[in-house]
Amino acid sequence: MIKLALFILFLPLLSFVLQIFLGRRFEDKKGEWVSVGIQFTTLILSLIMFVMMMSKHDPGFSLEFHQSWLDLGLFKIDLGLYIDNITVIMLNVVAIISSLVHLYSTAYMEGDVRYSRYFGFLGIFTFSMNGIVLANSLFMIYIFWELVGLSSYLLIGHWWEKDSAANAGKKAFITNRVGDIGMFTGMLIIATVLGTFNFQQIAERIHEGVWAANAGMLFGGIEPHKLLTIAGVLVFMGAVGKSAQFPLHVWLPDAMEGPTPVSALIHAATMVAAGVYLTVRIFPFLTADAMATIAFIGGFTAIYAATIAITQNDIKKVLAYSTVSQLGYMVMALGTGAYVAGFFHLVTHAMFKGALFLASGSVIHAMHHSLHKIHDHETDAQDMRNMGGLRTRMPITFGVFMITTAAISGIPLFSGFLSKDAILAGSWAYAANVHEGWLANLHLAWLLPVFGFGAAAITAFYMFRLIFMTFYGEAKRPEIFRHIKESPKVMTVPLMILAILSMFFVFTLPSVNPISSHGWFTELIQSPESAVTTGPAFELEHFEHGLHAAHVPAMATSLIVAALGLLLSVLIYLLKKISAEELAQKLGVLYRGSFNKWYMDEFYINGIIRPFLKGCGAVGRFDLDFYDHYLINGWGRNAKKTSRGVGLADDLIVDGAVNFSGIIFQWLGWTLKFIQTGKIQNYLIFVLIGAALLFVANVF
Amino acid sequence: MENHLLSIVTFLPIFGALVIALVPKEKLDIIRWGTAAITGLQLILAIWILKVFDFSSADVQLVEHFAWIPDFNIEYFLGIDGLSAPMVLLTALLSFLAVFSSWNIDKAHKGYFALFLLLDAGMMGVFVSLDFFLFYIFWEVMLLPMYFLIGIWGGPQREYAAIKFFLYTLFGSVLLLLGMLALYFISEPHTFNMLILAEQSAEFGKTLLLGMNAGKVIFILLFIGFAIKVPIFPFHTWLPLAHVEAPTAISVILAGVLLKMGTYGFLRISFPVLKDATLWFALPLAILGLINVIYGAMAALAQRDLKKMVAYSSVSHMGFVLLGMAALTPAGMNGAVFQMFNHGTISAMLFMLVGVLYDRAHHRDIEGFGGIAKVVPIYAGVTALAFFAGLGLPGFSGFISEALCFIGAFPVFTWITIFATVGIVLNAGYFLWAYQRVFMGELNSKYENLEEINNRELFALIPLAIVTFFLGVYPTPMLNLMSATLNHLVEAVKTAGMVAGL
Amino acid sequence: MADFIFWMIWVLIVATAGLVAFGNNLIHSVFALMGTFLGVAGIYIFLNADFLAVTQIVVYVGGILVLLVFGIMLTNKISTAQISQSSVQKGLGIIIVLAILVIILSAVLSHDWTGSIQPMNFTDTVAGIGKLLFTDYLILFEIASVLLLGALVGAATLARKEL
Amino acid sequence: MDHLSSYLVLSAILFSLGLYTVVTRRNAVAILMGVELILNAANINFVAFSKFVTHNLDGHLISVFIIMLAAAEAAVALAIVLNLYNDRGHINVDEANSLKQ
Repeated sequence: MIKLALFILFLPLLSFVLQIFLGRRFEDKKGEWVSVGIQFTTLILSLIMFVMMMSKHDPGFSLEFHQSWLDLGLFKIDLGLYIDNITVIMLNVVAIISSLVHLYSTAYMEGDVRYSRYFGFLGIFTFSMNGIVLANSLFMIYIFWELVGLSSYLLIGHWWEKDSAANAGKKAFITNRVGDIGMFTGMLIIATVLGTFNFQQIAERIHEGVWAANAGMLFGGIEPHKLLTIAGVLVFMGAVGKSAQFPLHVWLPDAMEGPTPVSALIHAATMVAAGVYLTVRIFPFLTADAMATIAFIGGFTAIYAATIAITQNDIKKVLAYSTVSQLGYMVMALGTGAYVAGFFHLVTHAMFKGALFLASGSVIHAMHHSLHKIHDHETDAQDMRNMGGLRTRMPITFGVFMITTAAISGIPLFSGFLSKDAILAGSWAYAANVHEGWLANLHLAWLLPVFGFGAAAITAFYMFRLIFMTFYGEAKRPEIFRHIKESPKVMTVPLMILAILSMFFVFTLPSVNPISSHGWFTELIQSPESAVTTGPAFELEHFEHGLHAAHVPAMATSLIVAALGLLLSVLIYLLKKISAEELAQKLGVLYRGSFNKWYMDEFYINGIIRPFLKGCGAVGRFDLDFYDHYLINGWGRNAKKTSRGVGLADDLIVDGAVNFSGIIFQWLGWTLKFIQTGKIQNYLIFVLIGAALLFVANVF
Repeated sequence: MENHLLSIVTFLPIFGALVIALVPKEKLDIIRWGTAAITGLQLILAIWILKVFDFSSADVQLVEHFAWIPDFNIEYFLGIDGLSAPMVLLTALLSFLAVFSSWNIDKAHKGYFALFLLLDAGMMGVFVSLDFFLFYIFWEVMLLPMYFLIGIWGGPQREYAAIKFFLYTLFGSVLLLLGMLALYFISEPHTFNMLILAEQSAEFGKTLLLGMNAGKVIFILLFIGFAIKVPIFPFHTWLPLAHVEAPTAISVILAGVLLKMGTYGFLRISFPVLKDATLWFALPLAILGLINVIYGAMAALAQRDLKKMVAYSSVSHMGFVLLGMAALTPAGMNGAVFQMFNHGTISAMLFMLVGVLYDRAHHRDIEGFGGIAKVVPIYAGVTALAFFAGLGLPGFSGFISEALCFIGAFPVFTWITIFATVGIVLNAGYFLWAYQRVFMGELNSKYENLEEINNRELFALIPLAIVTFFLGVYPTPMLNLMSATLNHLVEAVKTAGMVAGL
Repeated sequence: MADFIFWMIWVLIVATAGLVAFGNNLIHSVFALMGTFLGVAGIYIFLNADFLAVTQIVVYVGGILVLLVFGIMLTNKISTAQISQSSVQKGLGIIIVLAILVIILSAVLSHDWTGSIQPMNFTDTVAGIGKLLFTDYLILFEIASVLLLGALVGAATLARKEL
Repeated sequence: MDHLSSYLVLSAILFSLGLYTVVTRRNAVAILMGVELILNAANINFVAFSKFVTHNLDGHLISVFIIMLAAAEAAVALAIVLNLYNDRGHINVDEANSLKQ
């Protein structure tokens, strides 16, 4: 199994290397199929692992593989792979989406300026994503964490001729790095106290009490439990960045500047879920307070992003905010202790959100072709206000869109219903039964279900708004509509596969009860025990107990709110009973706030980045124009002034003395010049006189 | 032969400089290729040195030890250990590659290459000498060629830059000289031998000098001397100017090797010889490291001149080195020396790349380009690689050394390290921002016919890229090379601290 | 007898040297100089320096003196049988030279040479000189040969009509 | 003849006469002759001391070298004299005063 995992890890890297160094030469010779082939090979290998896992059917299955990497004698870092059921399922998710996206891209990206480069970047992304999934230690996760950041940067900026794309790539990378600082600091705390980065060892050592014994060495004897909370939250900061949680979510909508398949792969299905995956991995050593923080951030993000998605007109922006919102769900689930639900939603979301993005890509692709035909280069191909009535022209895309929208909105028979319901039930149970963590202590725990159900209603609303605006009604721009046609098979087949994977039974087999998530997935994935021994840990028993009680009311409520959202959407956008414009006018401030993303970008730019850059400018000027110019060169200038003074004194006194002696010797010279005859014999005489005088002087 | 490897590797360039000086000045090819051959030979010798070097030992090796001026107990004492071996390799590697960046020097070639070789010898000598007096001589030998190389072959403000560099470093040298003489006269018997001085470490903490603790006074003297070379804030202002005005190859040497001499000096002399004072000064050193990291990065963000930006990035990166070594932990110390090596290779790449662009466009204004990745894709790719290596991306060696510095420093200077991590973001900020403005966006029509990077330039860059990448994936060889010595050093300083009750 | 010969030679040397110094005719001076050289050779014999005596005669009389004669012949018109020579600063010269002579003589005579010093009678100096020449004085000998060569070349170069 | 001083006195006189010749003669060849006298005086001293004081042959050897030197000097000096004559038509040293500038 380890060997399989190594192949899965490194094959995509091979694809990257081939495409970067040889890709250009084979661009016209179907070179991209090498990458596609490699990707499907990893898919097959992943499926083999999946089958092996299913045949074992052991929830406690795990496997670890070490390799010493860095050894300083007194300090070492090991790298290695850790494989359990979560790993295998994640590997499959990555492999499925990645291979389908590869296939899809052969059509979508056809004729692109940097076609081979694109496939190379997809390769390195898949490699680093698999690295995150397989990592057995925080340090290794961090390495691949940065590498997915790199590939995300490269792919967002794929069309860097556009300033907006270049900006978005940079923004994504830097925003992620802000989160990474937190993660890195958290790692440092853990490594300092426990002396290891390895997940298993961390949990073990905390359990053994090493943490309680050693934590006092940091921050002047901090309370160990508090430090563990801090460490957990800091590591989670990495997830905040990568999974686009509030307040570091701003990069994800901008990242839609990248090609749409990339958005599907990286910014919807896999990479952004890496944050959630990280939280899954650190779950055993999160304290109650840390989990409360995580839950609150996730819940807030879920509803916050949903409110923004309502008013967006760009089809990809809607989906982007929906992604942020759904990621918030997952994070909230993990924070409330609904471990299985959180991870479940990660998997189901990957399928239907991947499909949604690819389907929107299909629409955009069709729009582009049509705009190209009518030589219109002004119109935005992604703006839903230019679409409408597409269902007749693009039936497959439309069908996929319907299925996946139903899934994301939480409509029974689709996977999203099951996972979302589990999350909502979890938040309900948390609010009702858990008494530890600051949310519970402040009596704010009920905020979480409120966020959750609110977001569920809004999700149903804006997703159907998207469908109605795009596929229903009459065509808003008939001249474009005329040339719209369904995308080719290589694009629609991946769509259909993902749509099938969004059905409920995929995850519940062998059971086929559409309203119960019980099945292979819940059997294989089980909540780990908390390793926290330093203070209040998460009360898993209370929670599990409450989960049963909350299940039915939560399901009922979620169905009701989803139906409400759907109904409102039908009324406004399908039947036009309520005018959207009037509603917007009435809501005024709220509408503008939502439309402008609650001004977060403006806040960052004007509140943080601009002042900071000004500060940098000031530092730069201070350094050269003030510090260097006045202080350092001041030394030089003062030295010059002093030397000028000294020079003056020199002229008058020292030089005067010198000149005086000069005068004397001039006179002497004038006097003595008569003895300089130029005749050698005269000189000889003088020498002899001198010698004689010396003799005489010596004797007397 | 093997016993004199270090002498050979040090004096080979001087011999080369003499030979170059005898070649008629019209024979340009002979001068260039001759220099390349000599530095290449030096590189081979440096690799050979690593081959005969015993990785597991913390002692100095390949020792050459003779009395030189016996009346003053001055010795000709060469030797390398795990601290200097990476530096010797770095010097040889960069000297060799920098020759290829010197190809388009446009005047007085003979003088240039002869001085270049002299500089090379000076640098090598600093890293291999174990007698403080000898060390000082090489330290000064390096200074003069540098002055002329900047002052004659530099950019428009070259004379100002050169004189500034010279005065700054000379000021440092004077303090260094004072510190050296103080050590000499306190030690009993009077000696310049660094190993013996290190053994007498405890004495310096007890003796009084000018009514103060001699160890601390000398440490401060040496600190300023070395800090100017590093450069540590507030002694850094010579650096941007000197870098900007120097010709490409000299910038490479300046950033790649010269900056390392400051930190090397700390680890070779200040730390082992003045152990008590080192512990006393560790915290200020870490704070200065933090200031370097943040201040350098902020200043880099503000620059419009690409080369200046890279220069300030050096200030920032050297801050990590200071932080790592101030911590006095195995991870921090190894990280610091590893970072010295990595910064050498990475900043060398950066300066070479800036030089390539400058040769074609004749300016370095970041705002003055735009979209040139379209016309020079290979150049853009190599630059992207170097920039990502510079901002500490995993997979490149810089990441490992920075991470080690942080890991090492965290238990000791927790808050300082936390603040220093902000440097990671800032580094990403200025590199990516600069990259975007130069390479991305609409193509600036002025540069439609920009020439792609040529094979000679690639030849100088690719070895560095390979080294950076290889050590990023598999750092063990380099870390093995130095860990024995550095762990020993950390142990020695810590033990001294315990004895002194600190 | 030996004493007598010695003193005869002594007087001969002083007399001929005086003629060289004070004579009015250059040709006479040259021939007087020959006398001086021969006298010195005689003195050498008294000092048991047989090799030197022979060398003195061969080199000085046979070589240098001939050169001097050539010098005179080449720089004066042959027809002028009497090549007169005048002197300058005679007064000052004689005073100074006498003073120096007095100084030297006072130094020589003030010291009692007879006391401790016994003369050594060499029997055959040629072998000794030859041995020394190729052992202790080898380098000097080599240098001398180079010097001679240099002088030879130099003289030839200088004597050419056009420099 | 068995007294060192008799040789030394002879040498002193010879030296003085040579010196006088060098100082007063106008003719370059005559000056050269004076130089020869001085050299001979020195030689006598060397050989005499060799016999009476040092009792070895070192003095003889020095004398040999001086004789050799004298020969070389005479050759070069005569070449110079010839040149001077070619240049000026006479060899009067007191008129050669290009040193006075």
